[in-house]
Amino acid sequence: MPEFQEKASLLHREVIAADIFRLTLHAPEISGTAHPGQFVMLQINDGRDPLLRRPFSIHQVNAGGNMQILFKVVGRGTAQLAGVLPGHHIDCIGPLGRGFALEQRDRLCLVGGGMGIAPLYFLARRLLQTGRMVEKDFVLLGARNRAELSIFVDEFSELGYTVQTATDDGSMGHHGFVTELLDPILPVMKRVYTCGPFAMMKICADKALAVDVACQVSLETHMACGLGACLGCAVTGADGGYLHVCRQGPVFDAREVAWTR
Amino acid sequence: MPEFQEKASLLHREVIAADIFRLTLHAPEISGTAHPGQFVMLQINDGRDPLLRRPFSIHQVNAGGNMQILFKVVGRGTAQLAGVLPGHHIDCIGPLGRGFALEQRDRLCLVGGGMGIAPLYFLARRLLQTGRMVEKDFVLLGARNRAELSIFVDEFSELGYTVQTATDDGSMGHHGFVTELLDPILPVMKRVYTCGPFAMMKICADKALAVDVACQVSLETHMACGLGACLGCAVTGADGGYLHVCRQGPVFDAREVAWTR
Amino acid sequence: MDTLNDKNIDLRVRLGTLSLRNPVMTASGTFGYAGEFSQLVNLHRLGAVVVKGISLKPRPGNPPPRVVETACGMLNAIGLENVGLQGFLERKMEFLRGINSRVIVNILGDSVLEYGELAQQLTGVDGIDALEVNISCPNVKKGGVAFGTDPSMAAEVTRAVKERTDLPVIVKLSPNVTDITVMARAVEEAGADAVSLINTLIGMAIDTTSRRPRLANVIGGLSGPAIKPVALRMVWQTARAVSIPVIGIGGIATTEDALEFLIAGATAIQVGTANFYQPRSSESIIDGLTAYLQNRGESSIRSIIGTLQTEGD
Amino acid sequence: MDTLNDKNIDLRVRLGTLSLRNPVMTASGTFGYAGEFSQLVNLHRLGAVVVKGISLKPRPGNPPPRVVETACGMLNAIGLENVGLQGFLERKMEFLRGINSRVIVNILGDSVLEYGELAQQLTGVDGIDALEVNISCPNVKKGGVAFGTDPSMAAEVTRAVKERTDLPVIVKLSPNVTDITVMARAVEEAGADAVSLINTLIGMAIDTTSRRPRLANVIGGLSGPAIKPVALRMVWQTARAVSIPVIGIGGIATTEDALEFLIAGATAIQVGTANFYQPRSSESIIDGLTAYLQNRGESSIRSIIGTLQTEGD
Ligand SMILES: Cc1cc2nc3c(=O)[nH]c(=O)nc-3n(C[C@H](O)[C@H](O)[C@H](O)COP(=O)(O)OP(=O)(O)OC[C@H]3O[C@@H](n4cnc5c(N)ncnc54)[C@H](O)[C@@H]3O)c2cc1C
Ligand SMILES: Cc1cc2nc3c(=O)[nH]c(=O)nc-3n(C[C@H](O)[C@H](O)[C@H](O)COP(=O)(O)OP(=O)(O)OC[C@H]3O[C@@H](n4cnc5c(N)ncnc54)[C@H](O)[C@@H]3O)c2cc1C
Ligand SMILES: Cc1cc2nc3c(=O)[nH]c(=O)nc-3n(C[C@H](O)[C@H](O)[C@H](O)COP(=O)(O)O)c2cc1C
Ligand SMILES: Cc1cc2nc3c(=O)[nH]c(=O)nc-3n(C[C@H](O)[C@H](O)[C@H](O)COP(=O)(O)O)c2cc1C
Ligand code: FES
Ligand code: FES
Repeated sequence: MPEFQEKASLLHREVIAADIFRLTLHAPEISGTAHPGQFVMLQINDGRDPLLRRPFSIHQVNAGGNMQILFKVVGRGTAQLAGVLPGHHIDCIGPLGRGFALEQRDRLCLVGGGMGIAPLYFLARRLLQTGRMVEKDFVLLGARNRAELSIFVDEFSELGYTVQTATDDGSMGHHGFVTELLDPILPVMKRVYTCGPFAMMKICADKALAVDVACQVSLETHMACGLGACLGCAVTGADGGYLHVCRQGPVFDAREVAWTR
Repeated sequence: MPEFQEKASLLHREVIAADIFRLTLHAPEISGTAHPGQFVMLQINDGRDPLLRRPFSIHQVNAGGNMQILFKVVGRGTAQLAGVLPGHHIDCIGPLGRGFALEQRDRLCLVGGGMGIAPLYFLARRLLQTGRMVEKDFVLLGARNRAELSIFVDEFSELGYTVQTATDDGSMGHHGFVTELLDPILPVMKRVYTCGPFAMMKICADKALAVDVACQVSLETHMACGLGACLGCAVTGADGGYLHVCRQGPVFDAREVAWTR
Repeated sequence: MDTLNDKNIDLRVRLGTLSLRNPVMTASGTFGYAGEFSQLVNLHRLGAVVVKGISLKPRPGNPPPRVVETACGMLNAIGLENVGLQGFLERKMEFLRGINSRVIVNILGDSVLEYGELAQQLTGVDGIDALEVNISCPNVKKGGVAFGTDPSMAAEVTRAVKERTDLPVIVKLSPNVTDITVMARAVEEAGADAVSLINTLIGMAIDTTSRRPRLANVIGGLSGPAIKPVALRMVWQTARAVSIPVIGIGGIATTEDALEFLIAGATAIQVGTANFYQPRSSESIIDGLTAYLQNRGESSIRSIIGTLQTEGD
Repeated sequence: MDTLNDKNIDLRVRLGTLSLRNPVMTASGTFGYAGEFSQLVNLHRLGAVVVKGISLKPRPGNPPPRVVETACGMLNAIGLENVGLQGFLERKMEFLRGINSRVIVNILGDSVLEYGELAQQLTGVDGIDALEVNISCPNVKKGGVAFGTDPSMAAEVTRAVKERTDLPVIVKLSPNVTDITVMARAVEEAGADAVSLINTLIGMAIDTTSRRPRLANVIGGLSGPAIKPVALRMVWQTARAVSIPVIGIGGIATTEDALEFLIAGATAIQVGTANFYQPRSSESIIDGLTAYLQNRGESSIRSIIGTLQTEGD
């Protein structure tokens, strides 16, 4: 699969919530070849601290060579990234990893929690492009509160998906876990795609596998390179061996993963 | 002498030449107590790289609590400092060190080369405030070219000083070393104040001492703390011992310094 | 600020017979003789101040340049410049007696005899609470090999100091050894009341334009955040190897850093290079430790020390 | 680009019988088996590629987390995960034979025997230009003490490898020793054709919320710009202590960094951690060295090596 290193110009910077940002970058080579579920490694600054690049899912691409990433500030790297202003450049490597398999059969369910929403939007758009009737497909979105969710509800709905939501504080949709929305619809689903906190994906996987519904999960881990070179991104697989998230993933079949941590 | 640590707000950022910047900072405690020749230690960013603060002469203070520094981009620290935009804060420690002695007697000569001009402007203003007739005092300024010099010629002239210039490329004033302007006027001078490249200050010192004119020089050296704690800022004294620039200086009597390097 | 002074939070720790009001000290050579920081730091809040290393006679130090910045760190080759024992007692002790924090005197010598002599002369001086023995110095009698890289020489120095003083003796270990626990055990057996570590790693930098070393002394000591992982590992290893208290040093600048060392088994910590770029580091760590305990609903810093959980344990 | 390919600039260096088109290599474990970088780096321009350390049998490596970032550096505890000798020969060598750069295989073992066995089996394989012996591994037979911290064990491994191969043998030294020149001399006497240094410093990091180590393995190897001053000092010391070529490693990311090591006496250098955050580092160093020579009016990189001027010299 093709990989590029591009100095992408930052075109647009949206503040989605207090600590959530969406960047639009002009990265024609990466966006031209990206597949949903793949990620990019972004250099935080020109200096040596923080030293390593940070991985982010590709949130969206367009035909004009633009790419979006959606992220939450959780530490020094993301804090600095949130401070980059339009007009500046960000050094990007990508598209990296193996993304989601595009299912042909009817009835899919996309389950996103928090920043796990990021790759699912790209997936939703690409699925739509395969010509399927996405009205029958479900998108279940979970977040802390309405502010973090409403914009995505609109965006997925605009694509035509049936969207349901859950919030921790009950300010939008179901008051509780997004995975609780899965129970009534799971039996009719052909496949579940999920990205979000490990605990959330585990519940998704357990539920899906229990009723023999295929489930793809997108894992997070610490990465030094994203290129398959450092072997730092190992997670434990179902067979007790190690999976390398950056090359074998980040998307895995839920059955490949060891769900105990 | 009082010392403060202040998060100074950056009010104004002037681009004097391609790589020369002047920052106006609101630092009421430092500016309220500063003496010409003293310096501040500025923190470059919130991170750990570059790790150490950087020393800069106080270029000017006003009664409103503002302070200016004038600097040239020579490395990573100054490059980052040049990128700080008005509205942001810079952590400053100062005023530090021992400044220039304010001479009462007639006829002084201030000799500045390159960024050595920075502390001399503060000195010129303070001397003026002592009520002397500065028309008889000379300011000799040297730089690479006119672009780096003309603004300072105006500013010193406005104060009433007699200003003469020298440039490396002959684009303004004498084509050559600023120290060559010293010869005709030195015999009538009571004191020379100089700040600039070591080689320039050495020539000044040699000439002044040869005719028994007092000469004060402002030295530069690598500093880790600026507070007298690290003992890193040693330079060799005339007696072969070490002088600590941050506490005993940066201003020294030319006779205290070993002029071989 | 009220909550930070919460009387229910107990930061006290003990280093043998030496009790500290909190575990935060300033490292030798990075805090001068304390007076240098009097206008920027509240000197009465610190656990202890460790002064710049003192030798019998004043030392002029190395020629300049003496310091150079490196990635997240710095190199120094100060050359142990100091005012000497007499100068210290006459010109520095009075100020130090006036601060309401423990005062620990760091000592260094060319020979075992010098260390002993220093210990004796500093004992009984009002206002000195403990000695810290810097053994990262060349033993002139043994061809300049550092005391700190040879367990028997380190033990000998420790014994010489212990014999001449009744002050608590902290031996400060060099990290430039294959196994620091061997050194720690050697000085423990020789009677050290505590060990502090690490001193600087030996490093170097070159100016590629002039093709000369950036330090006149060619090599120097590396300190700052860059060395923290190495320091923390050595502190953890040492805390498991000896039964005397361990003082953690190396790249500590924040509360997080200090906590890492305490959790790894350090009873106290020293802030070094951070004093240069952020003079208030030690004060803000004291505040931060208090806040950490409060947030976790714990009352004593002692319940944190050595609590690292590893699978094996 | 024309000037950078200037035919008058000669970057060639020799490591014993091994000649390199330029002194820039990629360090073991930081460049995979080269294929990982094929779309981002021109693999045909490098002096040499050193592949990830190979053991006789495949190794699964350590449990996660395996990496953590530190100040200007990173810690890794990969645990020597690798495809094993057979996997390497069957699945990796074909690609490596296709690149127009030297290929050096890094080997590691649990015992002297294993090192010898690896050397023998890799000898005669088309496309392998040299072996690099990683001795920073625990000697299982000697209670897990690293080969790289004991001069006689290091010499034994070197001899075992030299006896079983006619390839040039580079021994890669550990920095976690009191005196690296003792190790370097020991392997030189045992027949090493060159030494490379440094491997990682041992470090540690703790998560203060969970009070657990950040690496599942508790301790790991520190690499990156943070360690450069220590690496440079050791390279300088070693280059003066041995007469075989020295390869400099540790925090090299820029042309400046590479030049510092060459000036200190390294005949070649390896780029490690920098490959992770800036895959093109090694290429840009090759360009930078050419430009440096041009700017200085020099024609050969060999005229730079070991040219550090110190007062004493
Ligand atoms: C394939 C992949 C795709 C990702 N996509 C997104 C995305 O679309 N949007 C988004 O907001 N985040 C995403 N992440 C997570 C993102 O990479 C981390 O939040 C970011 O690296 C944190 O950097 P920092 O410097 O701000 O935090 P740090 O200061 O480095 O760490 C803050 C906290 O985050 C943890 N952390 C650091 N790096 C990682 C990591 N790589 N994975 C998991 N935890 C980490 C640390 O242990 C610590 O607890 C993704 C991660 C991976 C591996
Ligand atoms: C008391 C004092 C007052 C000063 N006042 C001014 C001023 O008013 N305006 C101004 O432009 N500069 C001034 N300087 C110099 C200024 O501090 C340095 O230019 C700055 O620290 C360089 O930082 P950097 O990170 O950009 O450069 P670096 O990347 O650190 O270094 C670039 C080059 O500058 C040299 N250098 C670095 N630090 C110093 C230092 N402290 N002294 C001398 N050389 C150094 C390095 O060796 C290198 O050659 C002053 C220095 C001192 C000691
Ligand atoms: C400029 C400087 C001078 C030092 N002088 C001494 C000294 O005199 N005696 C001593 O035992 N340690 C000395 N040290 C070592 C520090 O006390 C400390 O052990 C080391 O710097 C590591 O801590 P840090 O990374 O927090 O600075 C000095 C360190 C620096 C940076
Ligand atoms: C993730 C990682 C894996 C490594 N694996 C090996 C290895 O298999 N064999 C080896 O000899 N060195 C290994 N090293 C050490 C490097 O080759 C190099 O010696 C060290 O990282 C210092 O150089 P640097 O600071 O440029 O990274 C590894 C380093 C890293 C960071
Ligand atoms: S992140 Fe380096 S191998 Fe996966
Ligand atoms: S700069 Fe630290 S003592 Fe002068």
